[in-house]
Amino acid sequence: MRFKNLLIVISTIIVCLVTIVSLTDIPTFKISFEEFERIIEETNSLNTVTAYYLNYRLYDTIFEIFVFTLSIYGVVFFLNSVPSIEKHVPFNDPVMNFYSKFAFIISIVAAIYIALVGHLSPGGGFVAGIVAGTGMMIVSLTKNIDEIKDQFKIENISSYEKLILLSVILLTIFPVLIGKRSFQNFLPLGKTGRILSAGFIPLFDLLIFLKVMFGSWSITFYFIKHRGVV
Amino acid sequence: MIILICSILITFIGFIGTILKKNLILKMLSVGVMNTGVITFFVGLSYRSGKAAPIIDKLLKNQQDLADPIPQAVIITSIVIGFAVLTFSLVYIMLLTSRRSTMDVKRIEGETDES
Amino acid sequence: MFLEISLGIILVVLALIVVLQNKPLKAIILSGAFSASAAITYFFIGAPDVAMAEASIGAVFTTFVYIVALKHSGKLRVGYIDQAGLIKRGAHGYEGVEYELLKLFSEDRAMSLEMKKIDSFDSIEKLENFDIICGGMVESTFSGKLRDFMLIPYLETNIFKTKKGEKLDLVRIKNLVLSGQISPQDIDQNTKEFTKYVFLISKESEDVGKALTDFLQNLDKKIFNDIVRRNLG
Amino acid sequence: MRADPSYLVISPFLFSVAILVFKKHSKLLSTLEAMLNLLLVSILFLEGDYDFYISNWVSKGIHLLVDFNTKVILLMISIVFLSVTLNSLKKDYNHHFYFFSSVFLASTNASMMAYDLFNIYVVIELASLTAYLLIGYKQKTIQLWASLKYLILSSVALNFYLLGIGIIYAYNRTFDISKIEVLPEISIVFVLVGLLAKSGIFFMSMWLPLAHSEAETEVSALLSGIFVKIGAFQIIKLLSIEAFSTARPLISMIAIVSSILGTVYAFSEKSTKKVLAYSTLSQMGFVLSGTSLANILHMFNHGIFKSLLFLTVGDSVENMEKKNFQDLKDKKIPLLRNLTLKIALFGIMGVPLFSGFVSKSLVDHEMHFTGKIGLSIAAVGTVASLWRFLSLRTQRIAKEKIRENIGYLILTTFVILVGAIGTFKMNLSDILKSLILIALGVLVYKIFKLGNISKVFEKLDNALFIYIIFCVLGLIFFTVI
Repeated sequence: MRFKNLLIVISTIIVCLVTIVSLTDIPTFKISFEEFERIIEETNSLNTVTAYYLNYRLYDTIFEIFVFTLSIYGVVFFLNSVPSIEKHVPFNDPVMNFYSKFAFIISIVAAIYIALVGHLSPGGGFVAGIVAGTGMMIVSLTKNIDEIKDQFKIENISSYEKLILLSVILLTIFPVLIGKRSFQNFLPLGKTGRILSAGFIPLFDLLIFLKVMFGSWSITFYFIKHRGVV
Repeated sequence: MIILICSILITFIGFIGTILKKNLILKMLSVGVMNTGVITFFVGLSYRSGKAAPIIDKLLKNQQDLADPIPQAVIITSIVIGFAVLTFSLVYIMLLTSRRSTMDVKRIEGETDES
Repeated sequence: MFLEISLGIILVVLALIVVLQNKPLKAIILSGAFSASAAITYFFIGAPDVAMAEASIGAVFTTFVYIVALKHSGKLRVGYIDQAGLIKRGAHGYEGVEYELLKLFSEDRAMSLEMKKIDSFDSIEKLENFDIICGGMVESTFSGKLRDFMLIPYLETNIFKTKKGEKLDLVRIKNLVLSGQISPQDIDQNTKEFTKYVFLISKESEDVGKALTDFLQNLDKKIFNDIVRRNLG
Repeated sequence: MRADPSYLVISPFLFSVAILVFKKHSKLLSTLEAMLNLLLVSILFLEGDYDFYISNWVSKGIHLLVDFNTKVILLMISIVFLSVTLNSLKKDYNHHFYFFSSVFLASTNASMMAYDLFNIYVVIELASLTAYLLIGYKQKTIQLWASLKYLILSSVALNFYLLGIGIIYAYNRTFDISKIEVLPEISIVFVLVGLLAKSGIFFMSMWLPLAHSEAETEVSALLSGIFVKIGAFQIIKLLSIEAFSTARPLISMIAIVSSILGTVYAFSEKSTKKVLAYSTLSQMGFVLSGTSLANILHMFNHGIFKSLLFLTVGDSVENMEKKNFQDLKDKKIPLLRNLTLKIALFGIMGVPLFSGFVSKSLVDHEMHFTGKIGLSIAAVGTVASLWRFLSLRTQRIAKEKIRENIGYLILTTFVILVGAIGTFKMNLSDILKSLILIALGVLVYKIFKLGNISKVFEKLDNALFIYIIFCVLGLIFFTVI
């Protein structure tokens, strides 16, 4: 047993060292500013990371959305077979109640902002969704399970999610109908630097934001329902 | 370059943890460490092209030394995927531990193989 | 350059600490800290997008999900024999030295206790149903007899003989005297025998046993003495 | 301008949403989806190859490639998926199953077309996620464990893969496979760890026996027929390009060892479905022993007959308490099912006139001398380990419904069709050789008995340990060459 562990550690260290040594001759690529200018010309997205994420490599992002959807679906599917806990004791403190609501509102506002300016500054739909999810998480620490269910309309979430998923797929093939290629940015690019520019990038950011927000809400809800608050 | 070396170290520290840990939660945490190492590697790659964030300021005409956006764009995808898979795996771990009343891999493996 | 080196070293050290950590709860919190520092690193090396994603997911949401998953992650199945002072269900829930020790242990390991009362040691139908059996088990009665259990001593005690020839340990005698079932004169003061109270750990839960031994060794003497004093006087 | 074949991905995605919306009609929708997929793939055959970038971003976009190899595998996927779906109609699967399986179809279709290293990672992750869900579908404890074990192994392997493609990116500044020029050895090793863990090779995919044998019948068929092909096809795709060609002998070596060890384990195994699972390990060795069209053909054939085997055997074992072979032998199985089972067995054993014979002989032609010997041993082992299935007895049922057996029949058609067409083009020496190998196999089956072999490689920690051992061995291999 000792011997095996030793062997594991030694062989890992060997591979690690070889990797580090082989990294020493990595060439450095300098990217000229013209290349960035071309990206802006093609996508009108000042954040070039978003330009890759939602324009050039949108195909990958669609799969990513499905990975996220499927994982949430799996969480709900498997947790439903676990009996929900009988007694759910929220933190009942008036100060915390107030501030959690406050935090929730702030998180939603921040999330919408982050989602909408994803093509201009760091951020984007995914981060925004998780921020909104965190807000809901804080609120749900202070509430009963039924209250959470009513307030966040958990039973409707799955239908919203289907709608979002459907619109994401349809958006990717819609360009075919108007004579362009699938996954192509078919909306007008607009004026650089505006929120309503860069074609469908803000639209996708918004859809991903909603998707992730609902997803993280349902994760939080089902985890708390079947496992209790921390 | 230093970031790249550190990221490789983190990746393999995580890998050793994944093998040697017996507790399922600790195992998943080690996988997470490994994943963070890989993410750091990609970020380090993009840092080699330049030191500024690849977000263009429309007022500045000729920005130099911008980081490479491609590794950053793809690794965001991988962060999301890692999170999704992790959440899902925790549900499995919860179900397994409630049925086998242990988190020890060896014990779960032994009992499951016998039955 | 200096910034890179310091950030990189912090990350590597934190990764090592997370991986070397053996307690799940601590490891989760440390891994949250690791993610947060990774996010800070990304922010400083020109990747604010990745930093935001890592901070919101790795540092906040993942930690929450882990902690909820960890809660009651494992059950510790305890079979106990009522024994006031050591373990007993009182008006306000369980009390006693053994119970408090087990509770501390289970909190440390993020497990929940599943208590089940048994009448006597011989009446256990299936030994596999329990991880731990407790309630004034004495080392000398069991040593050498049991193959399926391992014994973990935690407290020293004495055994006295009664006039009827029964061998009883200190706590039992105290309980019997207090309830008036035997009088102090019945006890033979001379036949004193040193032994220890033990937890019986089923062989199948060997890992629990190891963890418990570990836990008892590392337990603060002050806390332990306090528990004993409160319950046994 | 022709339309992109990305509709092969979009249409299952659309159907998956439709299944979620119209839960009651999920069986109908899934059947429609499978048929439409078959139709779309057949249309692909009428046209030329596709080599394009998603929405024409040539330098920055994602490269997809549909050549003849891809079309063959896509056809296999659509056939297997259709028959598995048809077979599932008689059982009580609900909409969850069909949702998972249609996302699975989309991701497998995408993975075959992908020609971009990062895109391969994403689609493999999606396919794996559906695989975890499908393996744990009935929520039995052992299924959950099989699935979780696979999840951990696969996450670690894919992290290695990501590291590998990161290094490749560092040297080439692209993820596009067709533009790769410089390849450091370490990146090849890391990429191969990730892909071999998905491709059902002995030592690297030790999650496979437990997952395949404990999953539901249809799921086993999907996993063995389609899922293990994802990784294998990416490996063949990569090895075909010039930069990766140094790794060919390494993969070929591992593949031959896998094909032999798989049969040894299958021969000693008592549990019915595990025999088939180990046999998959060995057959994937045949598939990965080279990179020619013969290997692609064997991949096609293996997908067809292995899913047929899993369907027929799985349906027979499904309601039994003990899943050992002896218990199955005491039971009688319906005529049509037994007949198709036997045809599938002839296929996998390489009997002339059946499909396995054609591809096995063609693979054999491509091999060098030691490879020929190794694959012959594996072929003998295949016959020896599976011969016992031929002894299953038939139960006569007055009227067997074709509708219930349609899944088997579709697959059987392809086993016979490929076999019959191919056999007439083979030499007499091939036929003789395969007959000799079969005779030897029967002899081995009659003479030798093997006790249980230790399953030490299947333990989670050991399976993880093998990854790093493979890395070290791979590095040694590259320094020696």
